[in-house]
Amino acid sequence: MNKQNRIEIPLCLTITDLVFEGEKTATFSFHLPANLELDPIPGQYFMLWLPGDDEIPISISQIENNEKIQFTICSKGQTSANFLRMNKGDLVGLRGPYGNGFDISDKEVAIIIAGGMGIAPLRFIISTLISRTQKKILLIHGARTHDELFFKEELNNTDIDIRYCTDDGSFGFHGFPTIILEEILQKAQQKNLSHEIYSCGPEKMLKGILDIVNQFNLEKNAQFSLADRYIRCGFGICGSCYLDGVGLSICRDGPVFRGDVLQKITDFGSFGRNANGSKYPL
Amino acid sequence: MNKQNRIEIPLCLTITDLVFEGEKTATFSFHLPANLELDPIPGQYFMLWLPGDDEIPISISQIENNEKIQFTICSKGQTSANFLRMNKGDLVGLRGPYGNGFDISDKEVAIIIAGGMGIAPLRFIISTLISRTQKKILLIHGARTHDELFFKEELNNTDIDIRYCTDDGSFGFHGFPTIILEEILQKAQQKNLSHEIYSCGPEKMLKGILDIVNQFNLEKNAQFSLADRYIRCGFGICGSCYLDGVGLSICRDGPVFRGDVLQKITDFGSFGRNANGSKYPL
Amino acid sequence: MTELQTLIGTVRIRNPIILSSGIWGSTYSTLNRAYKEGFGAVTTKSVGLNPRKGHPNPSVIYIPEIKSILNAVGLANPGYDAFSEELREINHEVKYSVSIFGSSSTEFQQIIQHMDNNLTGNTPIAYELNLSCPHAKKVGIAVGTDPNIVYTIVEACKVRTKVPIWVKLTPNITNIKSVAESAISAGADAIVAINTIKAMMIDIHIKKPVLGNISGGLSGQAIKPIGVRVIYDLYERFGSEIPLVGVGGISSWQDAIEYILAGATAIQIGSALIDYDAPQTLVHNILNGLNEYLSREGKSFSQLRGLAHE
Amino acid sequence: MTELQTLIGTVRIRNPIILSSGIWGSTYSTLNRAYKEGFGAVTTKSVGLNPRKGHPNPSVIYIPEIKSILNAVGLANPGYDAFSEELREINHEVKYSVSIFGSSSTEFQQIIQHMDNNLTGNTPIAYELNLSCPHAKKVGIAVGTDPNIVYTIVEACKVRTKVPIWVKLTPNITNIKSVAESAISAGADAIVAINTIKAMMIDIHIKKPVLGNISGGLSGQAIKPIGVRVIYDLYERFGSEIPLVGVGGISSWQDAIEYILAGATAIQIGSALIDYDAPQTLVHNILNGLNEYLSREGKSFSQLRGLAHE
Ligand SMILES: Cc1cc2nc3c(=O)[nH]c(=O)nc-3n(C[C@H](O)[C@H](O)[C@H](O)COP(=O)(O)OP(=O)(O)OC[C@H]3O[C@@H](n4cnc5c(N)ncnc54)[C@H](O)[C@@H]3O)c2cc1C
Ligand SMILES: Cc1cc2nc3c(=O)[nH]c(=O)nc-3n(C[C@H](O)[C@H](O)[C@H](O)COP(=O)(O)OP(=O)(O)OC[C@H]3O[C@@H](n4cnc5c(N)ncnc54)[C@H](O)[C@@H]3O)c2cc1C
Ligand SMILES: Cc1cc2nc3c(=O)[nH]c(=O)nc-3n(C[C@H](O)[C@H](O)[C@H](O)COP(=O)(O)O)c2cc1C
Ligand SMILES: Cc1cc2nc3c(=O)[nH]c(=O)nc-3n(C[C@H](O)[C@H](O)[C@H](O)COP(=O)(O)O)c2cc1C
Ligand code: FES
Ligand code: FES
Repeated sequence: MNKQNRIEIPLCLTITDLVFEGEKTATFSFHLPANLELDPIPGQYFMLWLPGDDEIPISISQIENNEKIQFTICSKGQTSANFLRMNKGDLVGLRGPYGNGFDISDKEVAIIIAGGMGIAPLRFIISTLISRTQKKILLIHGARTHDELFFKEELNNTDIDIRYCTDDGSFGFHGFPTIILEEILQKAQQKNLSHEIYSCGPEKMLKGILDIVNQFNLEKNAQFSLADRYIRCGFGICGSCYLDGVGLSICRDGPVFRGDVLQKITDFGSFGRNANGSKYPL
Repeated sequence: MNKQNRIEIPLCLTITDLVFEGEKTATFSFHLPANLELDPIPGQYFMLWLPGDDEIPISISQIENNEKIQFTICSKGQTSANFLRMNKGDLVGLRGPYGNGFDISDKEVAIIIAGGMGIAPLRFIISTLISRTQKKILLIHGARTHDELFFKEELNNTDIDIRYCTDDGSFGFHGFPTIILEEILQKAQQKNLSHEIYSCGPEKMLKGILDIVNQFNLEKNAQFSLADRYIRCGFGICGSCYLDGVGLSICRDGPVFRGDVLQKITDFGSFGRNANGSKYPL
Repeated sequence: MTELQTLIGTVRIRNPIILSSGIWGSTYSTLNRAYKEGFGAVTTKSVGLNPRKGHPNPSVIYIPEIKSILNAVGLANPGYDAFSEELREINHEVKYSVSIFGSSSTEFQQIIQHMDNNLTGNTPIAYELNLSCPHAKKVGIAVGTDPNIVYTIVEACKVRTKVPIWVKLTPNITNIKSVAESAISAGADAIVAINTIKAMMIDIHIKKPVLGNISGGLSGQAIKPIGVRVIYDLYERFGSEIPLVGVGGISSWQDAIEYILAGATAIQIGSALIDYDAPQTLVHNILNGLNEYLSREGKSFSQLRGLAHE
Repeated sequence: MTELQTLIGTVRIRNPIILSSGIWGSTYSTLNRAYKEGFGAVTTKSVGLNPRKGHPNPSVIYIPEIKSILNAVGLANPGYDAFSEELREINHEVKYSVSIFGSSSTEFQQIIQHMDNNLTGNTPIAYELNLSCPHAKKVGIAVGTDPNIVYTIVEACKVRTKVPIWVKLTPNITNIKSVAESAISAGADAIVAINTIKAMMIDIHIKKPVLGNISGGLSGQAIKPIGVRVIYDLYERFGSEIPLVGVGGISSWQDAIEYILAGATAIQIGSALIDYDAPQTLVHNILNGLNEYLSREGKSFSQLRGLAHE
C-alpha cells in the first residue's frame, strides 16, 4: 500500500472560504489539522462527503503548506449542485488523498492541456512545476465559453505561456485545444527539446490528445487525468471504477495514466460505467 | 502501555534443550526468532502454554543475546508436572515478556535472597548485574534441602559471594535465609555502604524479609518478586491476580514490587486467591 | 465536572463512564481503585451460584493487530456467598453494580435475594444480568437469546428486589430487538449492550485452538462498529423509553460520543484498560474530551443522546 | 503448484485461494485480471434481477486502526441480463463463480436459468447464493436467517441447474448451524462463510451515520476470529459431509491455514486486497507460505482440513 498519510474515515471540516469561479463552479477552502502531513501529489483527489446527500471524488485544486487545501467543484448533477448551495462555515467530510498523481518527470518543456473543469487538478501541477522546477511551461486552456476559463487571472499572473481557446470563440482561439496541441508538437519536432504532456478534461478530449501524441510517439510522455468516472471506495476494492482491458482502476491505479497504459484500456473514450456498473456511451 | 516488544499471541517453539536441575525441576531452553528484540528485564515472566493442558506464568531464568531463552519449572501441580514430562523437540506456546521487572539501582551492594524456586528469576538478575555493573553481589541461597539448591555449580563459577542455607541443614547454614539477611544487614549498618535487596521465594519468606528490611528502614531499597499467585491474562485486565489494599495486580504492576509498596498490600503474606477468586491462607 | 452527571433511569452517577464487567472487578480493592481513578460507576465480575474456576488457560489473549481481546475466562467466580462478603468491603462512596449470571430465574432470584440481604450497608446501584456471555454452558447466551426465557428471568428478578435491574445482551443473535423488547416489558430498568462476540483462534503450529475452551468472545476496538450499530438499532426501536448502556471497543472520548449519539445513556469500558498504565489516564482523557466537545457544541451531556437519529 | 489443486465437491481449482464476491468482480476485465494474478478462482459481484445503483456514498470506508472495511454498497449491479453479457467476455481458462442475490426462490431461479442459457460457452464453476448481505432490504440476510426460506431457495436452484450451488451464510444469526443444515439438506454443494457483520460508524462532528445507508457490514482483519469460529463450528457439526469455503479477514498464509485447520476446504479473500498494489503479491505470498508450511509439516494440502478438531 501507498505509504503516504491519508485520511480514511471522513474528517469533517468547515468550509473556511468559498469563491465562485463562474456561475456553476466554486472553489472551496478547508484548513487541514496541522499534524496530518498528507503531502498530496498533484492529480490526486479527495472524496468529499456532503452529509445527508452523497460523496463525490474531487481533485485537489491547490494546497498550501500542507494546510490550506482547495477544491473546485462544478455543478453537474445532484450532489455537485448541492455543494454549490453550501456556505462558509458548513461542514464537509474529507477523505484522501487517493489515487495516483502526476509525475514531475525530467523533460524540459511541460505542455499542459486543460478542458473545462480539467483546469482544477492542472492548477495544482502548474504551481508545483513552477515552484519546484525550471521547466518551460505552456498551458493550452480550453473551455466552452469565456466565462468557463477558470483561474484565468491567477494564471495570467504567472510566467507561463498560455494559449486560450473556446468552443464558441468568445475568447482566444475558436476551436478545441487539441488543434493547438497538434500545432505546437509539430513545431516542437524541429527544436530539439523534450516534452512532457499533462492533460485533464472530458474523456473525449483526452482521447483526442492520445491520438495526437501517438502520432508523435509521445504516448509515454503524456499523462492523462481521467476525472470523469463514477468512484465509490477510492481504494480499488469495490470494483466500481475498473476500466476494460487489463483491468485497471481509476480510483487507485489512476486517475492519472500515461498514454501507453491508456492504449490498453479498451473502453477509454468510448464507454463509462454508472453506479450500477452498466456501461453508457461517453 | 509498555513500549517493550512483546509476544501476545502464543508463539509455539520447540524445546531445544531440557536439563533437570533436580528430581522435580528442569530448565527448558527455546530459540526466539531473530527479529523479535524482546529485551526482557530480569524479574519479568512469560506465559507458557502446554497445549491440551493449561498455561502457567514462569519467570525468565536466563536469556542470551535476545535469542536463547530459558525457563526453570518446578513441578507443583498438574501443569507444571506435565511440563516435566515433555521432551526436547516438543512444542510449547510462549507469550511475554510480561510484568514489571527488577530495577538495577545505583546502590553499591546487591543482596540477593532466593528461597527454593525463587532462584530462577534471580539467576537472571545476577547475570545481568555481573555483566552490566561493578556492584558487590551477595547471594543468600536457601532451599529445603541440598538437592534443591539449583544452579549451585553455575553460581559457584561466578565471583559473587554466596551463603547457602537449608531448612534441613543438609548443606550450608541450617535455617532460613532471613536469619542470614538480618545478620548481614546488622553488620552492614556499621560500614557505610548502600544496599539494594532482591528477593524471590515463597510469599511467607518474602513477608519475613519485608519485616527485616523494615527494621533497617530499607523497604524502599528492597525488591520482591511475588511468583506465587494465580495468573490468567498477564496484562492486568481480567482481575484474577489483583492484591488487596490499593488494588495492584501481580501480573502487570508486579510481579516485582518494592517494600514500601508491598506494605500497602493487605493480603501480602497472608492470603492468596485461586482461579475462582476465593481467598486461601498462604 | 457536575455537567457530566448522568441519570440511568433513577440511578445518578457522577459521570457516564462505567467499568464493564469482567475487567478488574473481581475484588473489592480493584472496584475501589477503579472508582477512585475516575469511573462514574464500576461493575463487578459476573457472579453465579457456585464457585467456578473458569476455563483452562490460555483464556485471555490480546490481538495487537486489531487492538482486541479474545477471552474465554468462563465466568470464573467464587460463588455468590463468598462474593457478597468481598463486596461488603467496597467503600461506601463507590457506585457499583453487581453482574450476575445464572441458568434459571430461580438461580437469579436466589443470588439477588442474598445480595440484597448482605449488602444492606452499601446497596449496589443495579444488578446487571449477564444474559450474554458467549463461552459458558447453560448460562449467559444460552438463556439470553430466547425472548421468553429473558422475560421470565427479568420478571423474576424484578419481583425480588427494589434495586434496578439492568440486562446485558448479546450481539450473537439474529434479532436483538426482540430480546430487548422482552426484557423491557418484563420491567428491565436499562439495557446494556454488547457483550463479546463469539470468536476463536487456532495455532497453526500446534494445530489446536489457542483458548482452553476452544471458543471465546471478541472484545476491544474490532467490535466498536458492531456495538454502535446495536445501540443505534435499539434506540431507533425504543427511543428514550429505556436507558441504554453502550459497551464494546470504546477507547477514546470520540468513541464514547459515537455511542451516545447512537443512543446510549452511558457507556462502559473494558478492553481499553490494556492500553493504559492507570485507567485514570483513560477515564480523564474521555471526560476531558467529552467536556471540551460539549462546550464546543454548546450542548449539555443529556442533549447528546441519540442525536445521530435526527 | 499442482499440490495445491483443490477439490470443492466436484469442482477442481488450481489453488484454494478465491477472490470473494463484491471485491473487484464487477467487470469481466477485473475477473480476468484477478485470475491471471494467481487466484485459484474468482467470484463475481452479486447480481440480482434488476439494475440497482446501490446506496449513496460514503458506502465503503476503510478503518485503519483495525485493518477493516465498513461497507454498504447495497448490492449495486446492472441486473442479470446486462451482467450475463459482461460475463460472456470472461476468458475461457478463468474459473469463476457467479454470486446471486434475490428475494424469493423464483427470482433465484430466473437468474440462474438465464445465466445457464447465456454462459454455455464458459460455464461458471458455481452459483454462489448470497443469503447473507446485511445491508439491503428484502434480500441477503433477510432471506438467509430463516432455515425454511433457505431450504426453499436452495432446493429451487438445485432443480434448475447442473452447476454446483454454493450458499453464502451470514454470521448475524443466533444459530448458523441450523441454516447450514437446511442448505445442505436442500442439496447445497458447498457452504461459504462468512459475509460481513452488521456494523456502523457515526461522525461526531456532523452527528450523523457516515454510511449513506446508515448501517453496513464489517469485513477485514477484525472479523477473522469470528469467521474462524463459524467454520470451526460448521466443521464440528458437519465434518467432511460438505465442503466449506472460509472467508473473513484473511490477509496472510497463516490466516489461510487457520481457516483450513478449522475445517475450510478453500478460502476467499476480499478486504485484504487493500494492502497490495497488485493482488499478485498477496496471492503468491499465501501460496508460497502454504507450500512451505506443507513441506515443513510433511502433509498434503487436503490432509490439513479440520486438523484443529483432533
Ligand atoms: C478522480 C476524479 C476527480 C474529479 N475531480 C473533479 C473536480 O476537481 N471538480 C469537479 O467539479 N468534478 C470533478 N470530478 C467529477 C465529479 O466527481 C462529478 O462531477 C460528480 O461526482 C458528479 O456528481 P453529482 O451527484 O453532482 O452528479 P450525478 O447526479 O451523479 O450525475 C450528473 C451527471 O454527471 C455524470 N456523472 C455522474 N457521476 C460522474 C462522475 N463521477 N464524473 C463525471 N460525471 C459524472 C452523470 O452521467 C450525469 O450526466 C472528478 C471525478 C473523478 C473521478
Ligand atoms: C510471576 C510468576 C512467576 C513464576 N515463575 C515461576 C518459575 O520461574 N518457576 C516455577 O516453577 N514456577 C513459577 N511460578 C509458579 C508457577 O506459575 C506455578 O507453580 C504453576 O502455575 C502451578 O501450576 P500447576 O498447574 O502445576 O499447579 P496447580 O495444579 O494449579 O496447583 C498446584 C499447587 O500449586 C499451587 N498453585 C496454583 N497456582 C499457583 C501459582 N500460580 N503459583 C504458585 N502456586 C500455585 C496450588 O495452590 C496448589 O497448591 C511463577 C508464578 C508467578 C505468578
Ligand atoms: C477478560 C474479559 C472478561 C469478561 N468477563 C465478563 C463477565 O464476567 N461478565 C460480562 O457480562 N461481561 C464480561 N466481559 C465482557 C465485557 O464486559 C464487555 O461487554 C466486552 O468486553 C466489550 O467491551 P470492551 O470492548 O470495552 O471490552 C468480559 C470481557 C473480557 C475482555
Ligand atoms: C466493498 C465490499 C463489497 C461486498 N459485496 C459483496 C457482495 O456483493 N456479495 C457478497 O456475497 N459479499 C460481498 N461482500 C462480502 C465479502 O465477499 C466477504 O464475505 C467479506 O468481506 C469478508 O471477507 P474479507 O474480510 O476477506 O473481506 C463485500 C465486501 C466488501 C468489503
Ligand atoms: S471506486 Fe471502488 S474500486 Fe475504484
Ligand atoms: S492475571 Fe489478569 S489481571 Fe492479572
